[in-house]
Amino acid sequence: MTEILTMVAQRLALGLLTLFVVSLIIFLGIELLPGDLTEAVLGQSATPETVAAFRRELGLDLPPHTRYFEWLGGILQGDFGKSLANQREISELIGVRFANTLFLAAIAAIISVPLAVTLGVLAALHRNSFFDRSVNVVTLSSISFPEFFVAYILILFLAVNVNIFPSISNVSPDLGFWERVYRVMLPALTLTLVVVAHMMRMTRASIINLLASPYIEMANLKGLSRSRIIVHHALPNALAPIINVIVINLAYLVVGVVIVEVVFVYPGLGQLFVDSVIKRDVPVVQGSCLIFAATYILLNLTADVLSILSNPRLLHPK
Amino acid sequence: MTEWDHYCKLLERGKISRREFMGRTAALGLTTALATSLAAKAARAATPKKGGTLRLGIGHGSTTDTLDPATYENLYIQSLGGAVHNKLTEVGNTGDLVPELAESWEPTPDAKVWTFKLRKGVEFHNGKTLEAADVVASINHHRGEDSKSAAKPIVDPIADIKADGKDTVVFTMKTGNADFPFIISDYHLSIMPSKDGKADATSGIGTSGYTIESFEPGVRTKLKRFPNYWKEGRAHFDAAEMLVIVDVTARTNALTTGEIDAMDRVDLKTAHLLARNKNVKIVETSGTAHYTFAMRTDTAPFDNNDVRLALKYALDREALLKSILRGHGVIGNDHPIGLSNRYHASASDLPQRTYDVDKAKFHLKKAGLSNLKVDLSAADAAFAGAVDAAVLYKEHAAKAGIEINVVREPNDGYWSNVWLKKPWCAVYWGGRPTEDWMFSTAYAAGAPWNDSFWEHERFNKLLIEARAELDEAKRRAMYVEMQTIVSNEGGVVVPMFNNYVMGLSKKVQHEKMGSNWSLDGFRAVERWWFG
Amino acid sequence: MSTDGGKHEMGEVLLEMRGLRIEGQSDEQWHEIVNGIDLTLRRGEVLGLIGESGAGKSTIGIASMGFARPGCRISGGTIVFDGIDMTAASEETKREIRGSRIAYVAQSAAASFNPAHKLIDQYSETPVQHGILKAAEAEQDAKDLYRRLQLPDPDNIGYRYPHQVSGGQLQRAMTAMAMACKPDLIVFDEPTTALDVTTQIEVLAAIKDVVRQSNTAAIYITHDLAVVAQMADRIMVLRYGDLIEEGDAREMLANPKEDYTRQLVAVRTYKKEDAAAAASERPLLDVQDVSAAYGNTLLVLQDIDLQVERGRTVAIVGESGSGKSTLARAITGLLPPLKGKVLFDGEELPASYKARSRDQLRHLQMIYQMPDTALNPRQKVRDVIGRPLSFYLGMDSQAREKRILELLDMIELPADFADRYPGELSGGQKQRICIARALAANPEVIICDEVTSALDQLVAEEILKLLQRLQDDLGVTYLFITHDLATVKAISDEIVVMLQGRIVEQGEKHEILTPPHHEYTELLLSSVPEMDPDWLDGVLEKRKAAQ
Amino acid sequence: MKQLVKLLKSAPPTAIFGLLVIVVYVFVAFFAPVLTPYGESEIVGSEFEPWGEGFVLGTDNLGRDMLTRLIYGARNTIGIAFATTCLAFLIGGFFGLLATTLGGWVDQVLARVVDVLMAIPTLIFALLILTILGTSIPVLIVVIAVLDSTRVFRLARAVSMNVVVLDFVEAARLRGERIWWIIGREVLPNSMPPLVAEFGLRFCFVFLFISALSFLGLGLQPPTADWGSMVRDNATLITYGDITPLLPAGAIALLTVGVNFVVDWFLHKTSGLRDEH
Repeated sequence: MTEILTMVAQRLALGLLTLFVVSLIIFLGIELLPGDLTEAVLGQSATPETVAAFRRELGLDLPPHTRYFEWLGGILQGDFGKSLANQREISELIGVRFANTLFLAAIAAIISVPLAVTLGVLAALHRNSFFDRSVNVVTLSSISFPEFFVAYILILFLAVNVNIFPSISNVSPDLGFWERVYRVMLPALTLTLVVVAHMMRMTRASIINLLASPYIEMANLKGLSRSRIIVHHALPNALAPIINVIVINLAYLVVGVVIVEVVFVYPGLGQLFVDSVIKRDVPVVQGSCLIFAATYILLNLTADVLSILSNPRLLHPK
Repeated sequence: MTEWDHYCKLLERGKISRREFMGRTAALGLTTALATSLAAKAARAATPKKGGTLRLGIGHGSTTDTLDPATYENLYIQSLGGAVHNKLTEVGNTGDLVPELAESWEPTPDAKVWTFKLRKGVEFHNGKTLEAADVVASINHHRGEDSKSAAKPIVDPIADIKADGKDTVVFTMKTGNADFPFIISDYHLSIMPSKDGKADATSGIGTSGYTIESFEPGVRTKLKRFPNYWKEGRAHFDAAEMLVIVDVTARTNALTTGEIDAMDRVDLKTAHLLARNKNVKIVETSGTAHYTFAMRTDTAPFDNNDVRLALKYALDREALLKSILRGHGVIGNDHPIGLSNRYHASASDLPQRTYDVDKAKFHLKKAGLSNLKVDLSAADAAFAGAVDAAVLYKEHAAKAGIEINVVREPNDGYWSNVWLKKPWCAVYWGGRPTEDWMFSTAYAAGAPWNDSFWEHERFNKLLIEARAELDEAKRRAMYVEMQTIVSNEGGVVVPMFNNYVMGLSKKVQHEKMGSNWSLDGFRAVERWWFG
Repeated sequence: MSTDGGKHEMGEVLLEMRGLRIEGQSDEQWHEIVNGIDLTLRRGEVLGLIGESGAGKSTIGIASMGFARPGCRISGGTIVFDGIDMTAASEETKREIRGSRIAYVAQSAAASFNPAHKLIDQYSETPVQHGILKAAEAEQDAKDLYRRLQLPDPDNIGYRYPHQVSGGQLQRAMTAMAMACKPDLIVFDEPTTALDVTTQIEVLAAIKDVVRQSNTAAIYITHDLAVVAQMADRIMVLRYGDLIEEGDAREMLANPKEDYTRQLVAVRTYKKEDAAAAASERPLLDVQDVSAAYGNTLLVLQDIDLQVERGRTVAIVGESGSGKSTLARAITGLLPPLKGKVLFDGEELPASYKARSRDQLRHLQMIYQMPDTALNPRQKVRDVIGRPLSFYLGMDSQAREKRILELLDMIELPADFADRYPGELSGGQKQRICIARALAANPEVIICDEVTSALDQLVAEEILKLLQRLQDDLGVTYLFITHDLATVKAISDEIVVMLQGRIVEQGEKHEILTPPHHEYTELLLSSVPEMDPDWLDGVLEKRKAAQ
Repeated sequence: MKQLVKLLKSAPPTAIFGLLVIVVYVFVAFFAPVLTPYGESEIVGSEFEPWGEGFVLGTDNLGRDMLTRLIYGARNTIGIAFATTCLAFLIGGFFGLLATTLGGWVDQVLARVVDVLMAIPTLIFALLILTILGTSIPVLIVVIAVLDSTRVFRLARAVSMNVVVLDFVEAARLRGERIWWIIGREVLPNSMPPLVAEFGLRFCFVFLFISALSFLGLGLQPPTADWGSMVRDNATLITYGDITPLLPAGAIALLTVGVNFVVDWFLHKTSGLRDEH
């Protein structure tokens, strides 16, 4: 157990380093972008004087390294700073958006993970059957369509033709839980279609991969039923790769859904990020990027910890 | 029936415009203020039911939006400003100026000093009563050294603002300007409550019919009717929700599935299909917004007016209108004054310029050139379809022996790196409600946004004279002449004026829609109602 | 059992196979791997199936359960188990028989126990799933059996995971698992092959004991005639899916009828002539006081001193974990030692191979245990052998081609093998190619790391003979690392015995092999199975007496 | 040739279908100018003409022939996706093999760098870089390739990790071979099958990724036909039940399905051989 804790601590430290580098890269990236917030906000109405005054007010006239270290100093004290554009506290601004993103990801995950694992197990159980082949073809096809296409199709069928779900998922903080769930159904289904294939195929492949193992042959020769062999003997040993692919997909559900957010007008972190890049709102971009990166790092760490927990060899060393 | 009643009836039936109404009732000796309230009364007679929640889907808006009018930069936040704030004056739905927070105004004869009398008993959303100091602070918010306001150039001509008592504000201009009451109606110049001479720009408190219940930048704003609103016959909805829906498909879907009641920026390509929906109506207004191709007249070869004319003749405006705007607009005549402007030069005053290859060749020859090769910079940041428009221009001009090389510029930083820098580029103008405003912004010598770097002695003289001219007929003549000069000698090709095309649920009712801006002059929330 | 001279009751026929044919699939085609075998097994009888790899012995063994491995199918013949036709029975029927009436003990217990579950849970699974016992009863049974199989701490060992238990113990736990439902028949599939000799003897004893007590019938599959001699009443010798010879165990060992059987019986008899060391000024390879470790953990090698004279064969023998392979890595520089040095022909070699010159590298060549992984499957034999020629000796293509043919001739392979890929060769042929590759460099010393342990015995013997002939012809020096004492006896001039990273004994072969031995050497030597069917009982008795 | 025929005969119907799709696409992409009735961005009719005689699949939002655009879209999108994937494999594969073959700190440093890159969401990273550098085709290819190479790196590293420990690699090291020889001759050829399979999958992902970028307005610039922006340009039609915008998306999907089928088969074949001993 202490070994796991040591590993977690090491990985967290490494993660902090990664976050630091990420913040540096993003900062430099935005510095390289043509123009800054003032020009982006003032647009066509910019005049040299107003731009200069605006920059003075926001401190954008300071040299880049000064701004970066000021920002970094703030972060180290837990202060994400304020949005340049609207002076809102970034922790607050991102907080709401991130909660939305997590909510959508959670709903999508609640639908897709059990579905994918069940389908994967069933496909492995009845491999090469008609069921297996059709699940394979259907899931393969579903990842072959661009996300926005899946989204539009779902809108066409479930919102325009038959008005079951709303075509836009404009959730607001005052909505009740179930109303929220109802509103995010279409994006959640879209994401489900996008991620299920990957997880299902991995579940199936990892299980089938193990079917050649001696202990599966042993289980067969012990006269166990097919389903018991798959569920009791293959699945526990296939957990590590399955957890891994689930976590990768969860990470995707959190960080990779900009397009779904755009199509369904869902107020998630992705939209905030894109807007902030366009407007060069550096602290917000930095903040959201750190959140994304931290999510990725933490999820990966979770996957590794879960893999250890699911593996007696690592959990109970000799 | 008195003559007064007669005018009221005419107004009700829409037989005369509000402007005419005002003009004629003024002749009867009524004060502007009384006339306005009567006009409002007449309008009310035609109508509206109270109640309901209007849900507007707006195809703009960003998470970086702020409530500070100084930084209003997109249609969403501008529409929100229109719903939350009043200005001193308002451009009415028929295009003429009506009093808003100012009850009346009075210029000195040289139009240099303007005295505005404020409406009494107007209450801010936070309970504060409107005073002259608030007005001074609100306008000063955009002035001065440290102003970061996009409206700074607009308020630059103001030399001084003073409160004279609680209800009077005196503006002293650097030069006389007959259009100042129009200028003061600009959406940036919202009147906000002040404290110690500082306007409270960030809390979104105004004097309008709706208070902000919640504001999530880039997502939505929830508005609630302000019970103490001073204006009568306005603010019919109990509440309103303004949604940011940038993706046009999502916006259209939301409208057809009843998620929203109205949307702006209808996809022009499919507007005809949307119109077939039995629950939806398409409404469009033609305003002052227009597209231009600005040439730097201080740079060869555009310093030669014959070259400019050749280029002006070498463009098929009808074709551009058809393929870029799908007909949702009006062709331009190489000057920036639109049909909805008061002194628009009619076809009899100034003939419409047409696609004429021979004339283009003639001017080219006159310029001493047998052929011409020029770069045209464009990006869709200038206006949607700018690159396509440039490509079409290239094809049209080729027939006149002019070779246009379309340079695709990056969208990012277009306004800082291309506009006012490259010799010839595509530009978008939201337009201005008055001729003077438009001309002084982009055509007067030395103006910061004079993107053709154009100087014309007679034009500049006329501009200053007309500005202070209070005689209607003389003013009209002057502006027509100026339009003629710009059209024939200016450095800007104006191919077309674009319409504001909106999709409304059929249950949404409205009067004639203001055309100065999108969504009923940004006043949809205050003006519309459910039938 | 056989050692009692077949005195106990042989019951009625339990299992009968007639004309059994099994096909396997490769390259999308089916071809026969068992060609019509007849087999009869009575209750209480132990039948030994013996043969080299590819003989089909495992396949026949599990076919008794009506089971064919993936990619195989039973294509003909009948298998009747206690009146039930296993070829015609439904899956359900077969499933009911498997585990409860016929049980299986696999070659590698480490791989055949599910790593995700505790031993005792896997034990209980069979009786519980077959509805024979309740979980608690099954656990109690398990502990009893563990005790009978002499597992340490029998009450608690079951609550460990497979990886927490040593190989020998696992194999016994698996035997226990097979006995869980008191089956009529147990199929033992090379249950001791993966074990060290000293462990093997314990496991053999345990299995023999428990089978004898419960009077179950058993099929005992192995490639090792000496092992099967200890266990079986009757022996069937198989080759390429055909039955070669069948008969009573003692009789067959005493009088093998077929040539092939005779070869198998004779396999451990090859022995190199003793040769005295030629006196020389300095050893060709001199390992001085070397200690090594992986990472910063425990020392795997401690204070190793070793000298190898030119033209001699030094065998390093030890069980797994003794550090013998690590020693090879330390010498070649793959694992730079922590202290000590390695001298070649009097000249100190840099610790890491990276720092060694091309010539220094050339002098020391290595042959690996697994010919499958030692050859790049994407390179033709010509490229494999040719590379050292051009790399070390700078040969042009003509000279190289000539030399390749010479080398192929030396390793007794035809010239057209140059165009083959390793995948098209048998294990023994691959190992020959590895030898040719080593020879191509004209080395002084060849380190042979368990070069025969992945090969069948007859093939291994051929390889040993080849190596010996090459040494006679070329005078090359061998450092021979092995766990197999038969190999040691066969090829070495000198023997070094290693245990836990240290050398416990070293000297000329005859010195080491003649008593008195070092305690550990004694244990090693006495644990090597012999063809005598009474060997096991004899050794055990002797050991008991010694205690 | 005979082997090829034999191979194809043994292929399952899905794989045959996939191969067929790929062959047709490549053919179409190659001969686009010959096959198309009109020019790539030629306006030949009015907007949104229905399917019929003159225009088999109707016209698009600007009155360009849909079929023509589709075919050119294949050429552009496939070409770019292919170039990108190749580059991604060159970069990712090279560094992945280098990391495992050299091991030690090189491996550590490379793995950390890739960790950092992967911690930044791909789409967002692409957004940032493309905004800085603009969306010309070479930039697009390089940016996506670099981002994608992190995934390739991981795979190449994981695969070659199992190869570098094999004895023949050790033998080559002990022989004193240079690192390039070991990577090129010993490690790479034995890491190929999973990499080839991954190539097919990554190709599809790049494809979808370009579509996503186009959808966000960061893909190829008009009037170059590409499938992603074609969908976006015409997406509003879906609201009215018109399937024209689905054609390019369908084209994307068809190819992806085809490639996936072939990859599946390929993986089955290569791993199948391993199973049989």
